[in-house]
Amino acid sequence: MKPIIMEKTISVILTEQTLNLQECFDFVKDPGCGGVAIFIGTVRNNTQKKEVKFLDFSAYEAMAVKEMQKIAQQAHVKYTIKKIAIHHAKGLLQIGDIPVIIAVSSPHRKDAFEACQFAIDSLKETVPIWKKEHFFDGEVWVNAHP
Amino acid sequence: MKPIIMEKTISVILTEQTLNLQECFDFVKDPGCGGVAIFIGTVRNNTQKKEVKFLDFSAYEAMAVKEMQKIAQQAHVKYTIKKIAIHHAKGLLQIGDIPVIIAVSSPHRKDAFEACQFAIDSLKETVPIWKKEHFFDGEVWVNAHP
Amino acid sequence: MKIKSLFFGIAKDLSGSAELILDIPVNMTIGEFESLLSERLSGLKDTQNFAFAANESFVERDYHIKENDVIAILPPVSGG
Amino acid sequence: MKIKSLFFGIAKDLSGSAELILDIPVNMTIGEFESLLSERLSGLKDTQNFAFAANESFVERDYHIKENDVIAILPPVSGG
Repeated sequence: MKPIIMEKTISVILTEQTLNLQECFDFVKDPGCGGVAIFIGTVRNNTQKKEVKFLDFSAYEAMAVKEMQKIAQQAHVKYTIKKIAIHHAKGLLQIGDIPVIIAVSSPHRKDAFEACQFAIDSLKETVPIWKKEHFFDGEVWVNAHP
Repeated sequence: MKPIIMEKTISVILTEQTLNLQECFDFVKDPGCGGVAIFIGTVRNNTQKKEVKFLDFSAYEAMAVKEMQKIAQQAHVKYTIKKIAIHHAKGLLQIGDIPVIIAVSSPHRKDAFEACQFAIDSLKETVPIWKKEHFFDGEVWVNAHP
Repeated sequence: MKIKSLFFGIAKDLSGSAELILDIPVNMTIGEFESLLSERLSGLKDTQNFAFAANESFVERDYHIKENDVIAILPPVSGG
Repeated sequence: MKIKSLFFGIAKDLSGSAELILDIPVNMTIGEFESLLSERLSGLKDTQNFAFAANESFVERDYHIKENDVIAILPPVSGG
């Protein structure tokens, strides 16, 4: 009898380490898939014309990881995808640094794109992570006063 | 007087070298952009249930490069994007190898996704590149008899 | 009853604490808890657009808080 | 007049050549050239879904071929 091997189809990480694009791609790529869609967030040098010095990401860690896993599971239910990686950074990030990478593999590129967009849209709505922008003359919690 | 610096916003490559994901990301990433969308094609291990041994990509090289540049220019016209890279491989590729990478940066992630999808859809329609699938018992030009 | 409450983002700055043990009436709803917070912590007034979690899951304003619940006060998120 | 024609993908296999110098009537259209190809190269019959390029740009069947044009015969592409 062949052993049943449960292949891991979801990779969720919340880390103070630098996020690794190649690692996300290597996790999702699959010989049965023709395409991988990836979204990479990068820290912008300005918001509303103010120059950003650095960002500080904090999270309700246990819940954030749970919510990211939920999004990955929903993506598997809603779209025909093979694997999905959702990696988010925490702590201090400089201009050009990467707060988030989402990678999705699918036999069909349309599903890969749609699942990737769904995941980043959902993450920005529901995952308990907060960004504080530090300027040269102060700091502000993003989205706190919409 | 400040010198006028024309920043390169398009990178088009058709090469026998292995395509490099990090290189594409590094080209498009921009301190004024919040996001990068990337599509990576990968060689599948089967088509219509037949096991693929390897692929051979050939191109009308001069025209293929021109057509990829056109797509990149059209993406700049149709969407609010900052930079776009369209890299395509030629020659022999094995299962899991990368025939194509398209990367797009934009201040708005929706534009990045849409421009990336537009570029891969257009590439598959118009760029004069042909794929021959080699099986263990023969070979076939893909799309030749639709 | 005593419950543990966690404050994140701007809520942490406004309340002055990351974590507080609060004594609240039995069977209180999240909506009532929100009013109680604004009375006890003068900085935490405009929380209409905040979300709440009980034990690491989002809950609505009509959720009844249970003994040993960990209640988190979540300002609008801004990850990604 | 003599023109250079280039064959790619399955067209190269069917014609047996990557490149041919062909003698064609002056002012011939791509559509007429397509018929001429199917007569001279017996393998190249079903080219309805092929595209043609003149000097590295796509041209329609009603394009009139000019002296020194390089005409490429392009089967349905399959890059990406």
